[in-house]
Order: sequence, then structure tokens, then C-alpha cells
Amino acid sequence: MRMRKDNVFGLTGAVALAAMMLAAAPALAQQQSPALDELVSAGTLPPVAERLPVNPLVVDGPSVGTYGGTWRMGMNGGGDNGMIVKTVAYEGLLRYDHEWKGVLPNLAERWESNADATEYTFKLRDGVKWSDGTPFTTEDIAFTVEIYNDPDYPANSWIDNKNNPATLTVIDDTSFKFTFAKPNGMFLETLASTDGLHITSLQKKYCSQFHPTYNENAEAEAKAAGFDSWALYLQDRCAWGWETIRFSNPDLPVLYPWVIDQPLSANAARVTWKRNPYYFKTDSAGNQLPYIDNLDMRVSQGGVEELTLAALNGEIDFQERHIATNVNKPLFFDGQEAGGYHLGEVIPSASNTLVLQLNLNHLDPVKNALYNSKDFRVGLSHAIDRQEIIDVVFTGQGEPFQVAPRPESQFYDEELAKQYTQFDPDLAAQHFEAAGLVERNGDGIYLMSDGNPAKITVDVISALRPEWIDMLEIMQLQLGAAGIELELNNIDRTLFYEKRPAGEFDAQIWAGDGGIEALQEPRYYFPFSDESVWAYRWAQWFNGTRPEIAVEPADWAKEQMDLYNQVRAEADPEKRADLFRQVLAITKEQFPVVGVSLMPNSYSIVRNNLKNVPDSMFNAWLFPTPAPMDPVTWYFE
Amino acid sequence: MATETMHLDVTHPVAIKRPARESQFGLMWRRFKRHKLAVVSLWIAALFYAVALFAEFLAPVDPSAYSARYTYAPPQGLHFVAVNEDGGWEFGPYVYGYKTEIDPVALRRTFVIDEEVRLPVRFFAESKPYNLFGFIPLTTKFIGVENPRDPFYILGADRLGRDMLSRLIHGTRISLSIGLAGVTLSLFFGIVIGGFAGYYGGWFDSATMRVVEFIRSMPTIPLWLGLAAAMPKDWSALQTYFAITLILSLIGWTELARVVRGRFLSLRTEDFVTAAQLDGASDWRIITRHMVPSFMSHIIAAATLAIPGMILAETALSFLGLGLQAPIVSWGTLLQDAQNIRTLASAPWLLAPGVCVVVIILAMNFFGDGLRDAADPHGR
Amino acid sequence: MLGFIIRRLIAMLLTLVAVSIVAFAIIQLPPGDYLTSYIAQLSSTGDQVDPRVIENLRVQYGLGEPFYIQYWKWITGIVQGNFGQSFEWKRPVWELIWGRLGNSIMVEGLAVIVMWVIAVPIGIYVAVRKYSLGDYLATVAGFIGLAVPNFFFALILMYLAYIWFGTTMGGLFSPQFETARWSLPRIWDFLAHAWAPVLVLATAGTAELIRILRANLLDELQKPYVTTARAKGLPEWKVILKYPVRLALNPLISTIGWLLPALVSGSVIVSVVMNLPTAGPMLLRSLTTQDMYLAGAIILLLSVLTVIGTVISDILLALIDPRIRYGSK
Amino acid sequence: MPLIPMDAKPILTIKDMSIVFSSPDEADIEAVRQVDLTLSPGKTLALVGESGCGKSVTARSVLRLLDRNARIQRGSMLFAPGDEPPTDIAKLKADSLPLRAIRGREISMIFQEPMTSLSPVHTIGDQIDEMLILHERLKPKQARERTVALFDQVGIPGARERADSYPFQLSGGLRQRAMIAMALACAPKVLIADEPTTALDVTTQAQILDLLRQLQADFGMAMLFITHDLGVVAEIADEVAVMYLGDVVEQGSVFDVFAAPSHPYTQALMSSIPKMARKADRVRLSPIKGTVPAPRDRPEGCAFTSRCPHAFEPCATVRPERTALGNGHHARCHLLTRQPAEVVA
Repeated sequence: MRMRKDNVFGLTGAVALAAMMLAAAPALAQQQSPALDELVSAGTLPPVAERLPVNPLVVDGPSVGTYGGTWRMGMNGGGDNGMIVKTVAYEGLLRYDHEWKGVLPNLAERWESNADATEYTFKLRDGVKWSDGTPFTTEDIAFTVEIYNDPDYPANSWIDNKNNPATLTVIDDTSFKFTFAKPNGMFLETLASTDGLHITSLQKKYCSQFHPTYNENAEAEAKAAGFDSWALYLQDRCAWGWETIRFSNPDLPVLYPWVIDQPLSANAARVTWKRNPYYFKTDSAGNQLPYIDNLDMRVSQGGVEELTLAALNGEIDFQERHIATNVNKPLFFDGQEAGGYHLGEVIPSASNTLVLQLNLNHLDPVKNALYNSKDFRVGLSHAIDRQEIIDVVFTGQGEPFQVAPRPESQFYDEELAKQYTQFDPDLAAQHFEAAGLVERNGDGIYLMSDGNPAKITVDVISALRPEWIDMLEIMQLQLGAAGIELELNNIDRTLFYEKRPAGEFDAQIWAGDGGIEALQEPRYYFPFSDESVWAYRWAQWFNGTRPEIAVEPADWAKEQMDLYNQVRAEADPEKRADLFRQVLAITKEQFPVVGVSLMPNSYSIVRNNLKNVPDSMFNAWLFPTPAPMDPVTWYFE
Repeated sequence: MATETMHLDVTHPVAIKRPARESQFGLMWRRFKRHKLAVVSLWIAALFYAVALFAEFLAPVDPSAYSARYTYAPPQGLHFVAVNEDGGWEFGPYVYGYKTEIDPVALRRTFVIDEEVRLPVRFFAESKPYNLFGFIPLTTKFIGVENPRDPFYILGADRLGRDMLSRLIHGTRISLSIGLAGVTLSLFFGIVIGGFAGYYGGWFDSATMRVVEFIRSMPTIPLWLGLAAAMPKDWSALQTYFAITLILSLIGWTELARVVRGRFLSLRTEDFVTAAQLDGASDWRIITRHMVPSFMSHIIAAATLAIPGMILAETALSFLGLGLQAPIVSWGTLLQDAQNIRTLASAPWLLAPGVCVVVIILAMNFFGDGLRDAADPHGR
Repeated sequence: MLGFIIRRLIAMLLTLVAVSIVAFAIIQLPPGDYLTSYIAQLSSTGDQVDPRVIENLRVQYGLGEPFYIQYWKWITGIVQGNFGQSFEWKRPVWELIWGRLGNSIMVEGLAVIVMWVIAVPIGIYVAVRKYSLGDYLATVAGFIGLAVPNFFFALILMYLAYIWFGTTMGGLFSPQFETARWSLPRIWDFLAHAWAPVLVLATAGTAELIRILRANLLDELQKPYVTTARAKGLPEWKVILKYPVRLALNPLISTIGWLLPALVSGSVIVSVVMNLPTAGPMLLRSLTTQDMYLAGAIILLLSVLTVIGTVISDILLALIDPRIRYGSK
Repeated sequence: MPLIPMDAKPILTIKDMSIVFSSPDEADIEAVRQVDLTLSPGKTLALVGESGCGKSVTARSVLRLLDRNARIQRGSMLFAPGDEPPTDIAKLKADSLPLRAIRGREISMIFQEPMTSLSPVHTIGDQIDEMLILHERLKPKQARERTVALFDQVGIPGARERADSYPFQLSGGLRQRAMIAMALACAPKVLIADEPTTALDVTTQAQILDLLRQLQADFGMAMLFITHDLGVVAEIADEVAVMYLGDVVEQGSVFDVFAAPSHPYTQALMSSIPKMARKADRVRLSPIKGTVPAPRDRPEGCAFTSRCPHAFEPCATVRPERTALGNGHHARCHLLTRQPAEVVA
């Protein structure tokens, strides 16, 4: 493959390009990849004009590309659906712009909403087709909403959110309306994010055949196919949004730029994709996107070392996921010339490398009182020598930082980000005293009001981020010197989650999500979701999800919740931002969680012959890099 | 005529046997000493165990003491002879200093050993107070730099600037004690179960042997994986440590049980056992006083040969992330840290635990082999 | 002979039943079930899971029933050829694992062959030339092979291949042969990829085999029948190959049985490091996600393979050793 | 040159042979020192002695079957079949073609324990056929015919079926018969029997001795018969050589030696044989006092010194000469050459 490509572009590339330009120039006729020419001339595929929508979405890279090539990357283990979401599956109704500031049309051509953000009307692009050639219409949207609301279909999303259910009204083939019970001011951002992918993930024509409502033989057919029930068969054939097994079914029609060639399976050594001839985007010269014909994802069996070597060896064209670790950077830096790649910049969305979340809803009254004392948390913060951790663990990358919006965010507040970050043991001691810690035991550890030493057991999943253990080991020594004992409890992910509702954990560690998408992910700024581990029971009160353990929050938190409900109801972005700044002001005043340092920038591996790749990009789950950076416009030179 | 034959052989009175134990061990030791390699291996193994025992004293610094300035610092080595400015010789241990630069783009520190700077090293250097074995307060370490602020990384530093030598020494304690504890447990199960099976025979023997065969036919790693995954996840590091030991010995006892059973089976019919039985000695007494001593040497050899397997198993389990985990320092966890390409490419000294594993396993194998040969020059 | 085989097969069946119970018990041991880890996974991406949905899934998957009922359902299914569904992949387990198991068997089988091919001549040589330089060299090399942890060896091999040859080792096939049918070029491609893992897997076992063969052969070489053979006037090589080697190989054949479990274990780690699509990494993942029918099937089948290996080696042993065949001591 | 006047020309003459065992960390041990033996066709020489006296080592050295750590330090073993010039077996290389041509074909050997001396995993027939194929270049079928005939000759019933049996399927007596058949397969000129009857019960023992005698008459081979059983010696041997700790202390015709044992060790041996007598007349057997010393503790002089009732001053330090006592009867004892000044009890 590579050999042939080199030849093509080495010798005949210029000719081919010239020919293409000539052909494109006179009529601006739509062009397709030469890979499809044969199929079209054989009549198995309609001409490109018939495949494209009436009004294709025009996306331009910095330069007009040439067709062909295979984008090679690597997945870590068979369950790495995230890799696919971030490269192939990001096709929702809307999409983010490159700066992650606003939303752009995607499958929906235009939209409007009412003033109190409860009604959203969308107009789909006319003539968009699924990868099997079937038109994409409101019927598919309606079917998806119906299936998602079926309890036998285990998908969860905003579509069937109990707190704020959405009602669909179909207007015509391409127009529909969502009506929410409560205001949903951030619905457009949701649709542009990864969560927006749910609504465009199922085709009625294909998926309805597995549901007994549409096919009375569904149960029998499921049994014949070796499944115990129609529900399992449906889940297998038409998995939700981005579930792993969704990419195991090559028959499932999709709207993605590439369609499955070799599917993801438990046995796959690689997952490959070929271009979707019905993809709905073109460049302004009328060339149907994507430029790159094929994707090739090698599947490593649970170790990233093989991927690292492959990248060093120039066998990876673009990748950030898995391999771009702190530790590997010097290696990749040195290997640039030999591997024929360069390093791109990746700005993480997370604000903080490590968030120490004390359990403010602790069931033990003594600890509950201590952890709820702001002085105690401030004292902890002052007892941490952040610069030392940055130097040791991150080779000087990053700066002392609290859990706060990143400098790139519109909500950046230097005071919020920097308060209590100076290392000052004396100040820490003063605050501890103010929090009621005076007596110390023989080891120099403060005694709590019940006479027990002030020991915080910190739950951490080292498998997720190895540097957490490194940082915590340093913090353990630093806090130990300040009179607080830190015990590391390195546990499994399942248990990590199971401990939360029980309410007896002391503290848990996670990264500082919501550094850029603060508005959508305010888990550390107020008790927002189950991920607000520091106030898990308050969050239950806010969401009403587990009333049996919900606890009425402190007044300041209730005020924040109130404000955030106003944010949700507000359709005007400016007003929303103002309201959210009030939430953050209370966060600054209350200082609920302790951060360590600003998450340093990461990097990506970009092959030198891969063009149109932006130098810098954000990275988040909701902003699934690099998909929002339009890899459909990338091409090989 | 033939009926009159008299065999000459039986006329010699048999020398009175000295107590079986002593003579056997004396003989064994003499034969053992003939295996030069085994003797050397014994010394190496003894050295390792001594290191494990006196870890706190021998490790120059605390294994968790980090230093931002010396992340991935290469080994300084330890030097004894120096040429001073006048061209004269100077003796006395010292290490070289480092010249460091930070490369913010490549995100690393580069170190050059600075041969201009000689940092004197002292044996029995003064240190911060610590407790040997957890209860003997000491303020002296075996070795240390004269000025505690100077870098001292004989074997280099890891990604946090922690002293590899100290970590290795403390890791030795965990890894070797797991091997020893695991074998002790296996030995206990093996002798009791294998002994009863071999002594009583019959259905108990066949049942035991079926169980042993069955356990041995289970692939060990899946078994370990399953058991390790089944361990309560909220156990502390120490509990995990004991659980791992137990898991290792749960499988390890089978081999020893087989050896013990085989010995028992053949000993059961020996005259001295019959004699003891006729004397009315209890089974327990016969087993513990007569039979076990008579093949103790074999057991010791078999047990010695089982230790390397345990050590390897610990490293393998820890490597897969199912055994011990940081912050516990064992060879396995150290190797888990080192198992990336970066280490191989730019910090190969982090593979030192791997070298230790190889050396101790070689030593234990040679030692065990020598013991086995000595215990039974012809058999296996 | 037939009686022997039948007795052995009955014993095998009993062992298999026991193996299946243990395999099922192991996958049941960890607290929680697939759904708890599934919920944990969903929660970490910020999703909230409707308890109603979880309840439905629990019923669909047959979780939450007592152990013996789950086991009974599982084992009766297996007897009928149904290994159950993988929770994670929503596919019949058998469909997922047969390819993986095939790869495992190929790699491990190849390792067994390599081990024998290397170990037998060396073992004979070192026993015959006891305490020679070659003996010491082979012993030391063997012990080093035994002492270097598999994963360590694999990692170093991969890195050296990259440094020296600029190739990334890993996988069992080149992309173009990944899904191709078996053909001569594909076999060649497989061998070109498999040599490294096979080498890594075979080192420890080879060392072990050499040791066993050496010890056995040393025993046999002292037996009087060797002297008898020499006294017949046979050339030395024939004396050794026909008599003591033949007898020393017997116990070695019985080691196939327990070499297999060791190989299976070793291949899990080697596969993870060298990225081999064998059953090992799949087992590892299914254990962590608590995809219990998948994990159970893999553990069961690997154990079954081992048990069958043991039985085969027993029968083989009986075939070549008349003492066992005719029930003599 | 025959030392004992014989009717026939000797076929194997062992002269002044010493065999030394070396071990890496101990001093060399001379297990057999300066042995002279002569074998003649149709005659049987019995080599008698206690375990470890070197009789087996001597026997094995004839076929050069000693372990790698043993070497023939001095002396010669002249093998002279027919009129060809004699071959010195002591000079042949251990695995050389000339030696292999002698082994099994010219000189063959029967071992003590037929169970372990036969391979347990090959049929008996196969193990005998092999020799015929090797030395006589027979086809496998022909070889089997010969084997069956040999089995008949050595009195194995159902010879054809037995040839397909494994050793463990036969009784001890049959196994030894098979062993004998194997040794005689190529009609050797010398047969070395290394305690062939020791492992057998008394009746079988007698049958085997009869068989050997019968076969010797049929084949006319010379026989070197190793035993520790004086009764067996009297029954089968023409000549006898008594060994003690590596030395042949006395040798001569069975008649001479039994009638007039000249070495104190031989005398002691003789007196340890029970005599047929009525119960009241029986005397206590007098066992030899003391134990055989380890080879490394053997004195410079006569090996028997430590147990000899007549030991005197030169015994411990000076090795007694081989003294001719007439009619080929020799002994090594100082008593034969000098008179003790004072008997050291």
C-alpha cells in the first residue's frame, strides 16, 4: 500500500493533481476519490452528484487535498471505542468549531430555539444519505427517540433523561422539534459534543427489523442467530451512540466519513475503514470528502509499548491517544527525524493534574466536620509544595493551580486559579489550628476532635494515570511533615465507584475535568453530578437520582444550584456566562476541592506527509480530538 | 553342593549408624562443597537475603525520597582511586557529581557525569535517625555521601529522582520474603498433605494425587488472575502482600507434595520404619522423628528450587498489575515501572531489578541443584 | 491397552467436571458482576444509568441467580455447544474465542516443538559429556533462560529488533495476511512473525527440558543394560540413542502434560507485551471487565486443553513404554 | 607364555594389569593392581572375592566397559584367537572399530542382574537380533530365526513367542537364559560371566550353572566366571583366582587352591564354608575378623594386613611378591618367603 502510494505521488502525483484541477475548474463539478471511479462506471454506485445532498456541507482545510492513502493509528485493546469516536464517529446534528467556542451546522442545516430554551427546532440537510444510500430523514430521528426510551434498550442519554425528558415533534421529512419539560439552555452544546451523537446513530430501516414492534418474527430471528432474546440481538446489531460493539457490525448503516471494512471484534488485530461514498461533506472546490481513502487502526493487546515502537518507526500517521505520555515525550522528540513525523500541540481540557476531593458528606461526624472546615482545606493546600511536584513529576511543565477554568477559557479567574497555592507550612499550621487541629501525636500527626490521628485515606486508580501515585507519594511526605497523614489506597475502578454512595470514603482522586468546558462540566465547582465525589450526597439532592441517600446541601451549595438552574434556563450565552460566573464566585469563596497544578499540554504524533493538520488542538471527551478538527480535510502528500 | 554355599558379603558386621540426621547432613555438606558453582551460589543467595534483612541499614536513603533535580539521573558508580591535580594518587571512595540541563521542549533533563567534581563517600555515614527492623533506632547507614545534600545515585535514579539502589534494596526484602514465605507455606501444605498421602496410601493417597494432578493441570496464570481479581479490592498493601503469598503457595504445594509423597512411599517399606512401627511408635512420631529427617535434605533441595518460581511469579503478577502495586516496592513493581520503551531507550539502569531477578534465580537454581545432587548423588 | 485408555478417559471426564466447577467459581469470585463494572465505566464518561435499564440487563444476562443455577445453566449450555454470550461483545462466546484459541494453540504448539528440537540433542549431549565445558555452557545458558522473566525478554527483544532492524515486532500476521485464508505465503508470514514469541516462550521450557533430560539420561546411563549394549559391540552413538535415550525420553513425554499449563500461562504475558491475538489478552480483559462467560470459557478451554494434553501424553507414554502398557511396575 | 602348563594355547592373557580410578577431588585409587590371569579355550577361570575387591572391574576391563573415570594404567590384555597375531585389548580405543569387533562377537559377557541388564522397553528378541545383524550381517528375519534357535538351545520354552516378550514378562531364570543366549549369539571365544547366578534362587542357580557347563562343552569357549560363592567355584571352575582389595592374592587350579590354600585370606575363606556334619559335630563357623577397609585406607603392603591373623612386621609396608608354589599355583604372602620373627596377633 505504502509503496504504491509513494510511487503514485512521487512520479505521477503532479500529473494527477493537474488533471484533477483541470477537471474541477470549468464546471465546479463535484469530484470523487479515484477509488470510487470503478464502482461508479460499473454501475454499482450512483454518480457522485446523486450521492451528495442538495446542499453539501462545505468544509475547507488550509489547502485543497489529493485523494488516497491510509491513515494509520493504534487502538489499545479491543474495547477502545474512544479511538473511533475521536476519529470516525463524530457526526451529530451539530459540531464544534475548531476553537471550541461555538457550534456549527453539521447534519442539521439550521436551527432555532424559543426564549426560555425549552423548544428547539431543527432542519436537516436535504438529501443526506446513510452509507447504504438510504436517505437520512426525521423518521430515523423519531425511531431513535423511540428506541432510546425503550427500557429493553440499555442506552442512556439526554434523549431519555428522567430529569428533563425531551419530547419529539416531527414536522416534515427534514424538520423536527424537541420540547423539554425544563429549560435546557445548553442543548446546542450537548448536541455538538460527543453526547450529541446518540440522536444520529440509528437508521430506522435497518434497526427496526430487530424490534418486535416492527417485525413480528424478531424474537425468532434473534434465537436463530444465536441470541437469547430480541433485545440482545438488537443491542448487538444496533448498539447505541458509540458503544464498542457498534463498530463490530459492518452492516450497520452510518453517516460517518468512513465505513467499517474489517470490523472491531474481540479478535481483531486491526480495524480498518474505507471511505463512505455517501458522505455529505465537500471542500469548496466540490471534492467529496474525506480525502483519505482508508483508516487502519492496529489493535494492541493491552500494552502500548508496541504502539510506541510503531509510532517511533513511522508507522503511525496521526495519534495523540495512548502514546503521548509525559514519559515518552523525550523518546518521541528524539525520534522525529528517523520516524518522519513531528510533534503537534494538544491542549487538554482538564484544568488540573490532580484533584483531591475530600468527602464533605462523610458519614463519620468528626471527619465530616473537619472536611467541611474551609480552614482545613486551605491548610492542606498551603502544606503542598506544588512547584516541587511540578518539577519532579512533570519536569517543570505546568504551574501551581487550583481547580479552576483554564487560562484558555472565558471563565478564567486568576484569583480562583491561584488562591492558596503558595507553599507555606506556617500558614498551613495557622489554618489547621483554626480548623481545630492543635494536639499532635508522637509522629507529629494532628489529632482530630475524637482523639484519632488526622489520617486521610485517598482512593486512587493508578491504572488510569500512573503519575497520580507519584504525585501522591510526594504529597504524602509533604503533608506528613505538616501533620496530616495521607494513606494511599490504590484500587480498582469498579470499587472506586461502588464506594461513592456508601459515603465512608475519606477522599478520592481524579483529574480536573471542566477546565475549558466549565459550563457543561461544573462537577468541581458545585455539587453537579455523581462525579462531584466531594459532595456526592448533595449532588443526589440536586439531581433527585438517589433520594434514599440524598442530603440537603449547605446553603452556599443550594445557592449555586439555584444559579445553575438559571444557567440551564437561559438561552442567551452572555447572560448564561454571567450567571455561571456567580456560581464560580461562590466556588472561590468556599474552596471545596484542592488542586495541584495546571494540566500541562500534551502532544500528538503527526507524520510529515500528512497535511492540513492544525498545529494545536484541544482535547476532551466532549470535544473528541481530532474529529472536530475536520480530519476529513487532511490528506497525504 | 549348592545348598552349602555361604555368601561372603553378609558376614561383615554393620557399623552402628550414627543418628541419621547428623550423618546425612554432614555427608550432604561434604558432597555439596564439591560443587563450586553451588557454593558460590549459596554465598550469593545468602548475600541477597542479608541485604533483604538489613535493608534499612544498607539502603543509602529512604526508597521514597524523591528529588526533582535528579529525575532519570544516570548511575554515578562508586570509585575508589583518583588522580589528584599533582598527578598523585588518592584513595577513598567517592562519586562524581552531575552537570544537568533541562530541555523544556523535549521535556527532559540531560545529565553529564562531571568528573571535575568528586563527592567523597563514607562508609558508616551518619544519617537521619531510623529504625532497623522497625525497632532498633540507628543513625548510621552503611554508606553515604559526606555532605547529605550532594547527589548520591550509585545505580542511578528513577523518574522521580528516587535512588534506584535504595529502592532495589527494599524491593529485595519484599520479593525475597514472598519467595521464602510462599515456599514455607507450600512446604507446610506439601509435607502435611503429601506426607499423609504417602504414609497412609490407599484412597487418601489416590484422592490427594488426583487433586494434585488436577491443580497442576490448571494453567497457573489464569488461576492467579482469577484469584487475584477476586481479592477484595479495598485490602491494604500488606494484606495484598500476604494474599499474593498465599495464592502462590496454593499452587506451589502440589510439587512439594508429590516429592514428599514419593519419598514416603519408598520409605514406608524401609526396615527402620517397620522397626519403629513394631516398637509401637505412633504414626505422628514415626513421621516426624523417623521419616521426615531421613529425607529432609531432599525436601530442602526441592524447596530451594521452588523459590525462584515464586519470585518469578510475583514479578509476573505485579507486572500484569494484579500483584503488588505501588507504593509497595518490590522487584515486580519496580519492573512494572521500567516496562516501557522509554526506559529501555534512555534509562536502562531501571532494569536493574531484572538483573537481580536473573541473578538470584540463577543462584537459587544452582544452589538447589547442588543441594539436590548432594542429597542424592544418583537420584534426582 | 484399550482398558487403560478407557480408564484414563473416564478419569479425564471427572477432571473436566472439576475443572469446569473451579473455572466457574473463579469467575464468580470477584465482588460485583459485569453490570457493576459496566456502570462504573459509563459513569466515568459522565453518563447516568437508569436503574430500570440495569434491572433489565440483569434479567437478560441471567445475573443475580444462585451460583449452582448459574453454573448448571452454563455447563448444560456448554455440553450443547453453547458457551453463552459475552457481555461486552454481545456475541456468542464461541464465536469470539475460537480464533484466539487457534492462535494460542499454534503459538504454544510451535513452542513445544521448538523446545523439543532444541532440548533433546542438547540434553543428550550434556548428559553424555557430563561436566564438560559444553555441559557447563548449556547449563548456564539454560538457567539464564529459566531466570529471565518472559515479559522482560519479550520487551528487550522488541526493542532490539527496533534498534537493530528498524522493525516493529508484534502481532502474528502482516496486514495483508490478517484475514486471508491459509496458504503457503500466509504460513510463511505467520512463521516470520511467530518466531520471536515462540522463542521467548520456549526459552524457559527448553532449559527445563534439558535439565530433566540430562538428569534422566544420567540415571539411565548408569543402568546395567547400557553396559550390556556396549558389550554387544554396538557403536557408542547407537548404544546411547537406542537404549538410555529412549528410556530417558519416556518421563519427558509425560512432561508434555504439565508443560502446557506453563506455556499457556507464559503466553498470556508474552501476548500482552508482544501484542499477539491469542487467548491470553482476551482473558485478561474479560477478567477485568468481569465478562464472566467469556472468561469462564477461556479458562475452561485452556484447562481442557491441558487435561487433554496430559491424557495424550499418558497414552503416548503407554504406547512407547511396554511396562506401562502391560501394567508392570 | 602360559604361566600354568596347559593343554591348549591360552586365548586371553592378562599381564601385570593395574586399573586406576580417579575422581576430581580425591587421590587416585588403584582398584586393581598388577593382576595376571590366563584364559584357555574350554576352561573356566573363577575370579573369587568379596564385593568391591576388584573382580568385576577386572572382568569389565576385558571388554573395556569401565566408566570414564577408570583407566588401565599398566599391563596388557593379549587376545589371541586362532593363529592371528594377538591383539592387546588394553591398547585399543574405547569406542574403536577393532574393539567393537571383539565385543559381543569374540568376547561376550553375562551380567548379574538380568532384569536391569536388559532394556525394559525393547523385546528380548530385538535385543538379540541386533547382535546378529551387527556382527553376522544377517537380515532381521534370519536373525530372528537364529535367536529362536538360540532360545531353544538355552532351554527357553515357547522360544518363538518369548522372543517377542519384554524382559519383565519373564521369570528370573528365563531372563538369565535369554541373557546367556544373547552372550552366545555369535559363538564367542571367551565368555565372561559376572556373577550370573547371584540374583537367582538356589534351584535356578543350579540349572543355570548346568546350562553354562553344557554350553561350554558345546561351544568350547573359555569362560571367566566372577563369583563370591566358593561353592559355585568348586562346581564350575577349572582354575580359581582369589582377589582381595584389588590384589590377586592366590591363584591356581581349583584342586590345588582348595586343597592347600596358601594365603591367609584364602584359608579364612575356606574355613568360613560350612561342612556337612551331624548337628552335634558342627563347629562354629569362624568369620573373618574385622571389615574390609576402604580402598583409600589400603596399606602400602599386603592389603589383607589389617585382618590377617598372621600379620607381621613387613606386611603393612612391603608388598608381597607373587610367589610360585608349583603347578601354576601362586600366592602373594610374606609368609611364603620369610619367616616372621614374631607373629603380630
